[in-house]
Amino acid sequence: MPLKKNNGGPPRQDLENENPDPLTKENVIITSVDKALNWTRQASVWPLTFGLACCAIEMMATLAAKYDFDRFGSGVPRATPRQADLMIVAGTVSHKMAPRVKRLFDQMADPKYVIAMGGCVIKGGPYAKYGYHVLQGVDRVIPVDVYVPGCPPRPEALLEGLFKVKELCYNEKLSDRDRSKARPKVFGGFEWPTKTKKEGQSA
Amino acid sequence: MESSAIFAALKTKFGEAAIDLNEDGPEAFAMVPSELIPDVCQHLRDAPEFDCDLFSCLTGVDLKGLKGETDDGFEVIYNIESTGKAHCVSLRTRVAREKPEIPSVSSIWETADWHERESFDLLGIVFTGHPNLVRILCADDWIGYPLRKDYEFPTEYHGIVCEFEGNEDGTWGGHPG
Amino acid sequence: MPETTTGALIYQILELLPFLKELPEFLHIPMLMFVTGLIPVTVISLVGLVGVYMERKVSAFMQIRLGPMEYGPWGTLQTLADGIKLMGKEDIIPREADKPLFILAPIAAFVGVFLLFIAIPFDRDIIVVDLNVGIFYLAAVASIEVVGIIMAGWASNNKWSLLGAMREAAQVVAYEIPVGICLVTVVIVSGSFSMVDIVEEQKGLFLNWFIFRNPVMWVVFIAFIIASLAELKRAPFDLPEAESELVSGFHTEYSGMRFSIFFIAEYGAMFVASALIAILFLGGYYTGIPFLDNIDGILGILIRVGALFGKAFAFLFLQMWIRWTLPRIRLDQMFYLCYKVLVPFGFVAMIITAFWQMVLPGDGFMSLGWAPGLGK
Amino acid sequence: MSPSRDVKGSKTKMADTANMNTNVHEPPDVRTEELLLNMGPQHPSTHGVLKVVAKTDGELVLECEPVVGYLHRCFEKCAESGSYVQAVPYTDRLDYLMAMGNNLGYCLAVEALMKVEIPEYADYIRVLVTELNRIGSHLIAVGTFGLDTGAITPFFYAFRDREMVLDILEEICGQRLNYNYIRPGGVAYDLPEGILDKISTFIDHMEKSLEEINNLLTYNGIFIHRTANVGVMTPEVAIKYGVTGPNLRSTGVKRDLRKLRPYSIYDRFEFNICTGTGEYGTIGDCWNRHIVRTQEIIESIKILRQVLNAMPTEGEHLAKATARKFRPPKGAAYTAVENSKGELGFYIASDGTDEPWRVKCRAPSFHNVSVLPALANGTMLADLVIILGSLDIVLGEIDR
Repeated sequence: MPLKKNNGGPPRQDLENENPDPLTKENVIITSVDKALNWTRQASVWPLTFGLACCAIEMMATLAAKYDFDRFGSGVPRATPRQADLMIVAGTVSHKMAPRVKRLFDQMADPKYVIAMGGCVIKGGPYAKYGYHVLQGVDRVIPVDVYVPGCPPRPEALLEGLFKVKELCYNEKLSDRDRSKARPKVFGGFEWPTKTKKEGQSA
Repeated sequence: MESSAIFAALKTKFGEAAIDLNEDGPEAFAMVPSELIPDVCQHLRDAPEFDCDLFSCLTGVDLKGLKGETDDGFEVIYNIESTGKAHCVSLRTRVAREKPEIPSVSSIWETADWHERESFDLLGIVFTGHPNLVRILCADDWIGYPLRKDYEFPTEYHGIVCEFEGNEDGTWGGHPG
Repeated sequence: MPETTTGALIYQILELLPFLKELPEFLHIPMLMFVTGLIPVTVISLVGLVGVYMERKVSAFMQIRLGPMEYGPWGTLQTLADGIKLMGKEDIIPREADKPLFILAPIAAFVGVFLLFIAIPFDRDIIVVDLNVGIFYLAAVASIEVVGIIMAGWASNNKWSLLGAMREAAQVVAYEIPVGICLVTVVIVSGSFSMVDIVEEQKGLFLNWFIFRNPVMWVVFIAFIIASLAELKRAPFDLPEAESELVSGFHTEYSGMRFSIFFIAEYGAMFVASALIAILFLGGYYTGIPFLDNIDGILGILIRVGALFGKAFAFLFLQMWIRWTLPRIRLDQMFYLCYKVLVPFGFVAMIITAFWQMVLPGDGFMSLGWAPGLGK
Repeated sequence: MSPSRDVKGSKTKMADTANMNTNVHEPPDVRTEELLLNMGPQHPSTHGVLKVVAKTDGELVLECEPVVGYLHRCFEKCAESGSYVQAVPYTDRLDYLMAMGNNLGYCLAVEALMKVEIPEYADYIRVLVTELNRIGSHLIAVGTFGLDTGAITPFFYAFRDREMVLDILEEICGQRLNYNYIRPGGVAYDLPEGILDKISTFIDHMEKSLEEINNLLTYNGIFIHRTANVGVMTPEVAIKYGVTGPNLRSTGVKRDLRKLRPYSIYDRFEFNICTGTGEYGTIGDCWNRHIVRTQEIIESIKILRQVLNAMPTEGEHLAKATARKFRPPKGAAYTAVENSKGELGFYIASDGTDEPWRVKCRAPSFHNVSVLPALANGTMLADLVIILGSLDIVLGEIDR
């Protein structure tokens, strides 16, 4: 069981001092319940089937026979964000796609985690400099928990990223269950693009 | 049919002056004035000796700043092929930068529809008579034509900073930390 | 053996839990309801847990994978972890959703399955209520789940959900007919609506099972398996939640606990259908070997309950095998199969069975003298 | 509005109904509405980030329109911002299932500008890796098409075999997906030792394994019912929309650039052009598109066998002219190769420097997806998914 403190994810704000509720302060019962609940949560991290580009093929390879995500309880890819715990942003996020990524993240039920898979998602990858239409890092739109570098990362690397997410789950406290507050601040602001006509319906 | 024979036939049909040939480079092509493009294309598709039914590719090229080029407009290249007769034709035309307008050939080949939208999207070449000339690849509210040589990269798009952040020492890449 | 017409299990519980009698009288009925209700709920939950684990393992072995391995020996705690995690997830009700219906829908789906369990005999005496209209009751109550699903699809205010719910409604309404025909055929053979009577009729050597009763019962048996797959919306009839077409169908907008209730209901219904196939055609809780069936006492009960569960899980495995092998069929093909294949074949089989019963009343092949002396 | 009906109505009511622009003869409670469905960009069966806007009447698709561009990664801008060799990795990411084919197409275009001679050994390596990659690409097409029909298990079988391809390619060039291996003038590295034996073991295995996949999926009754006679494409429609590759061949048109205008050393090998068999359904339907891909795997195996027999044991792997920085003469050329999805063309304009002036990619999937409305209008929603899957699109090269 990964018990050591996570250092793969971004720093998260400690809410213990801000929380006035004495019930959620740590005590013996709460921590034991915490441990049990966290164990179940880290044992069943369901990913969202959400592929963008090349990395998505490696994500499929990870789900497939040779690497088999299912061994670690993550072999239940959910097509709908409502039932998923983990969003693997696999592939280049373009500016046209960024609002959809954000919306999908918002539609997921807490507690939710994000893996940024591949160079493009982390910082634009090979398209950082001349890719005018490429979002330079998905962490400008949604908060990212674990970064998995590579172009694309090998399935083993993605599995390592999954273990980092499991560590995050395991080390969480009941007191910071509201992860929406505990998330790292996103760099860029975000608004929906204002559109004059209904999207997708060409004139 | 050899490309020289095709070009000879085109010359006799549309007049010596209208069509300029270039057969020296890696690819032989016929330079056609932009207003003649639909007629030439229609003829290439319908005439039984040409039978050019497959529209392979449409490329727009920004000529601004190209070495040895006085024109700063756009060049549009049509690569057309006949599946039955297995010959290829390459047509080129040029338009001015101030008024980049070419009659559309989307009514002749369905394929040209998306290709012309793409050239409009990335280079700002307007294909007159196109049924639905809107952006295809970039976001609908994208500003500028990215493949133009004088395109300025955006600094911000809907609140998201787009400027390229290299590392502090000017290199490019590395771990996000 | 008590006369099994009014719920033997309730009387047994009264015998087992004498303190119930000491309670004030007005509490007798509610406590009885509570205790007897606990049994189906436990069975459904257990079946759900085991079923999901089995599904993942079966699919893994069919797909040259290992499946869950890390949590518990051979991943056996995996579904438990999934279940508890789902309880802890955020409960989302979309703003535009029809809130009361959205909340009620999973409950309606679960209740539909819960009510089915009441009429399933696990042994001669282990049945919550042996209704004298048992089959009739099952056929009626089986349709409650679809109400929950239509509610879910409508309330979600999502186009995929709505399409899924409409598909489900059309599918269940269509396949009620072949299911009904199959049930009627069984009733013709058994001469009783009561579930216990149907099983008791098949007592003895396995040649007594209804599937061997006449030459066309095979047709009815296969038609019932196909129709039950469609009623359960299992592949290749998983149109209401066709993942590649409708995202997740009717439960697209459901998260956390509500979604898991749908899930458990689905697996519960799968178990009921499997058990029903065993009860209607394959001797129910009888093993088909007379000296095993005649054992009394706890051992006998264990053998009989084990036989039913064994048969049911064999059909559960069959359902999974089919699911992980076959592609999905299209809506019109589904109707074609129902109205143009299952219904006519079922009707013909029913008529032949009726004539067979008239000409050769009794024990089917047994009465032809194939195995003299081995009857019940 | 007939006046006889208005007699009973009050004056205000009359005014209201007069303003209303409705048909009074239609009973108000049987009016049905069309449903506008946005399939994608996140949807399990759009093979990436395609969006299909479908106007449906219940389950019936009245109209649909693919909306592309969600993965626009500015390949053309990136390619013209670096040197010729620096653009090779960007071509990998066009059709990321067939990166070797993209490398090859781009390098052939550069070589056409350069007029450079390729060492024979390098040519053999190129055909070897490209055909291996074609097998991998078709396996994904077959597997994901199975997923679209709802059959999940064949996908895992296809991926098992594809992993073997990836292992071989990884050993050759060090990457699993985006190889950056074929360079203008040859290939980047020599083959590792013992790889030819591994390839020959793999193709023996693949022949048997393909039979398994065929038994499981291709000749499955339900699969045939789902795909045969669905989305029938005539040769005229295909050519009108610029559809090439297996999709065009399934309609019976024998057009394979490897035979039509042999590039590299494809003219030395014997192989058949697979066309739709019409064994089930009609020629040009989804089932025939599928069977063409499975047969092309066999043809690729045939080519690989011949390469392994005829291949020189060693030689130069990179032409001297392109081993260092090079400047093609001024000019432009359009070259096309037969990729796993269809005709992959590169138009490259050179200004005489070491950086290309303009690179345009004619992506096969860009054309293949544009035919979707012509095939799917008037079918059922479930068929729309099937047709889209049978076209085998890759968004990386549609959006570039």
